Amino acid sequence: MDDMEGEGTIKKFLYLNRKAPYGTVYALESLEVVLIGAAFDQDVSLAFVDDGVYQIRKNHNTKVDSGIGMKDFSKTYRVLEDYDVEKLYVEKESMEERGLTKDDLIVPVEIMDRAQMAALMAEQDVVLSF
Amino acid sequence: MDDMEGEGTIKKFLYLNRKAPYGTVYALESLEVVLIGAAFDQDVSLAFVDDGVYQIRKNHNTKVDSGIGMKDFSKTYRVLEDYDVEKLYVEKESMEERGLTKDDLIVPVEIMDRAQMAALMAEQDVVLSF
Amino acid sequence: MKFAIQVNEGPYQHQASDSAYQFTKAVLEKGHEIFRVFFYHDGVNNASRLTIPPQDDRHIVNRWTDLAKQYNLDLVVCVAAAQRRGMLDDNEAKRAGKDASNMAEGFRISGLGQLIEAGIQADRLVVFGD
Amino acid sequence: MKFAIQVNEGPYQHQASDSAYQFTKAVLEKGHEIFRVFFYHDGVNNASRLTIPPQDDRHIVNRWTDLAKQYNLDLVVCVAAAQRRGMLDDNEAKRAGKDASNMAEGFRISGLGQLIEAGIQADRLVVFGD
Amino acid sequence: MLQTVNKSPFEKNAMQSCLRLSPQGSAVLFYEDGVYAAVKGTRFESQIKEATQQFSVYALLPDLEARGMRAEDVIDGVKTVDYSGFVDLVADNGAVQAWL
Amino acid sequence: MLQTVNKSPFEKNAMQSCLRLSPQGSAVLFYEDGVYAAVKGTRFESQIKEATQQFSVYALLPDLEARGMRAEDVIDGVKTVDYSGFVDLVADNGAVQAWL
Repeated sequence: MDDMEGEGTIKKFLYLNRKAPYGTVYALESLEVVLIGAAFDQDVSLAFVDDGVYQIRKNHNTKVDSGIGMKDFSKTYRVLEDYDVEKLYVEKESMEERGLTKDDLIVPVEIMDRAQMAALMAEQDVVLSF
Repeated sequence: MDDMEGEGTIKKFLYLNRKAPYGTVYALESLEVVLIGAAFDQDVSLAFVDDGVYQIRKNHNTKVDSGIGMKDFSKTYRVLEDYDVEKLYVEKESMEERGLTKDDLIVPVEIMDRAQMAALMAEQDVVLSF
Repeated sequence: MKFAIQVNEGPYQHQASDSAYQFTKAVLEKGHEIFRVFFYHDGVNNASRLTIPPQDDRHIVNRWTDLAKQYNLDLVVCVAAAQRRGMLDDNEAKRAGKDASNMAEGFRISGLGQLIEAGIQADRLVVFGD
Repeated sequence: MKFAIQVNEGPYQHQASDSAYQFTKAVLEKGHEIFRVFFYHDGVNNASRLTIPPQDDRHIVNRWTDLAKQYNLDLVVCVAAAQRRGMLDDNEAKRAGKDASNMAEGFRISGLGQLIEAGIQADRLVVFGD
Repeated sequence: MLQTVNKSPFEKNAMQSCLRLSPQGSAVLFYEDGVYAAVKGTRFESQIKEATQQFSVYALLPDLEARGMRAEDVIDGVKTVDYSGFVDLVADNGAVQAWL
Repeated sequence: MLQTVNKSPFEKNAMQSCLRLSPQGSAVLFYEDGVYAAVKGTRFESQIKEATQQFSVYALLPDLEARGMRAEDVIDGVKTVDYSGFVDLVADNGAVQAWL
């Protein structure tokens, strides 16, 4: 890998997460990109919109040998801070129509309304969609 | 294959088609099941519901070497008759909300309202969903 | 009671194969019979012997192989769907002049007639998909 | 202008790989540059040399291989996603003690860093998925 | 009949079509991402409550728990089952129709 | 920005989320099964007409034609493009956001 080529360039990367966890692999494999991507020192934001907010709901409970037989990866969101990934945003209406509040979430986030979310999107250089 | 085991048993099979063509393979691979299934002399019905009605819309136009580069398989619906697959049903509301009428369809079908569709479903032995 | 199972999605991307496995296991543990598990669409990808999931994750392919061994299950992979997607056993590979095969132990390749036959012979057909 | 492409779905099941191919071809024909095509999630299945599509259908894998040859494209398959799903080149197969590989000519296996690098280096990243 | 719904009602139309077209008296099972339809407090709650008048409605507990919810989070009138209960639902309700 | 929508508005919520959250002035491209949003006569027609006030709306012609529709079937104010036009939209509109 020639990471060096990228040295010096800092771009705004948005991870747009819109899918529920476990039903599909996108939530998990999105998180794997975020973790690898953290090494590149870019300006990273994570947005949780629509069913994406379910990814960071508290109290996920499943193991390879019980429940649905898949590993619970939700605690990984808690270590994002250690990777300097600290800008986590959730969309207000997505939370409300699901009856969720900040207390239901496993990590601290900033809640954004439509206009704020649109403004966040407008300033990105790269959007990775999952 | 031991088709003989099935001899004598006649079951009601419903193919429930709810997906648009081309965007995913389900429409095409559903049709492949219908064609193979026709050899088994069962009591077969095809229901087109939701975006499934788009499968039998007229004037599909694409080839492997033009357009989206996928083959147009819609004419195959016309030969179902030769396979004695003659019970094709579309749901009324699915047609209406898409602005479609019988004239837009490549094959003759019977239009059913909610209650009739529910009644059709209720009498099936096997439902294959796509 | 005799159950037949259809699996429409590949391993890991969608929960379909996981749910089908948990359901099949529960059927068997309750003393019912599994007439056949039929892998269609991307479901054929559940039969690859080349998967290497992470150590701390479930091994979807091996789980199916082990269950098949324990209960003498008939795991059938649709030949047409498999060819499109590059899932081959030794015979198919030889016939097509391919230099490798990738099908795991416990699965066999056959035609769509096996799905229809399962619908006829089993008391229930349960479809797991996207 | 420099484009990067991400493909999230496998061949045939979803249109994503078809759309990505048609788009990539159009980019090149207009004289732009393709920095990299990155295959993630089930997209890794586009790299199988074992597919045998019907004679009258498009050959998705060969199309990518041919385009790569013509334009010297960098087609990268994510190693983590590939291992989960059984997509291996000779090296990976040897290292994992697998008795076969299935990766087609023109593709190479590498890490997720290659996706981030593509996002940094290219002027545009376009994601094709489900 | 048993009707199964495995998709989130927020993401896909499967639940809506199931509730619109299923024969009265069907059992309806929510599983995988479908379980979000069965929990209290979402914008679908009143619709599901109404559905329990026409259908026997179930949600798969292992899928609820995986996603951070418990049996007490489901809407009144919705029953939870495990995989063994899923098998019983299939055995007891005739043909199975999957709203994929 | 360019927003892309490749799913049918009848089946999935992608179009709704795109229209709700996209920055004003974005270009919005419907392709694959997303093109059904762009044609006349569906229950989404008035919503799309309204969207053309805030966004530049496009539909991919090869996807329309494959599915039995033509350029004249799209809603007034929606423009059709081919793959070459898709490339231009990406080149001309900054970052691309896919509503998958």
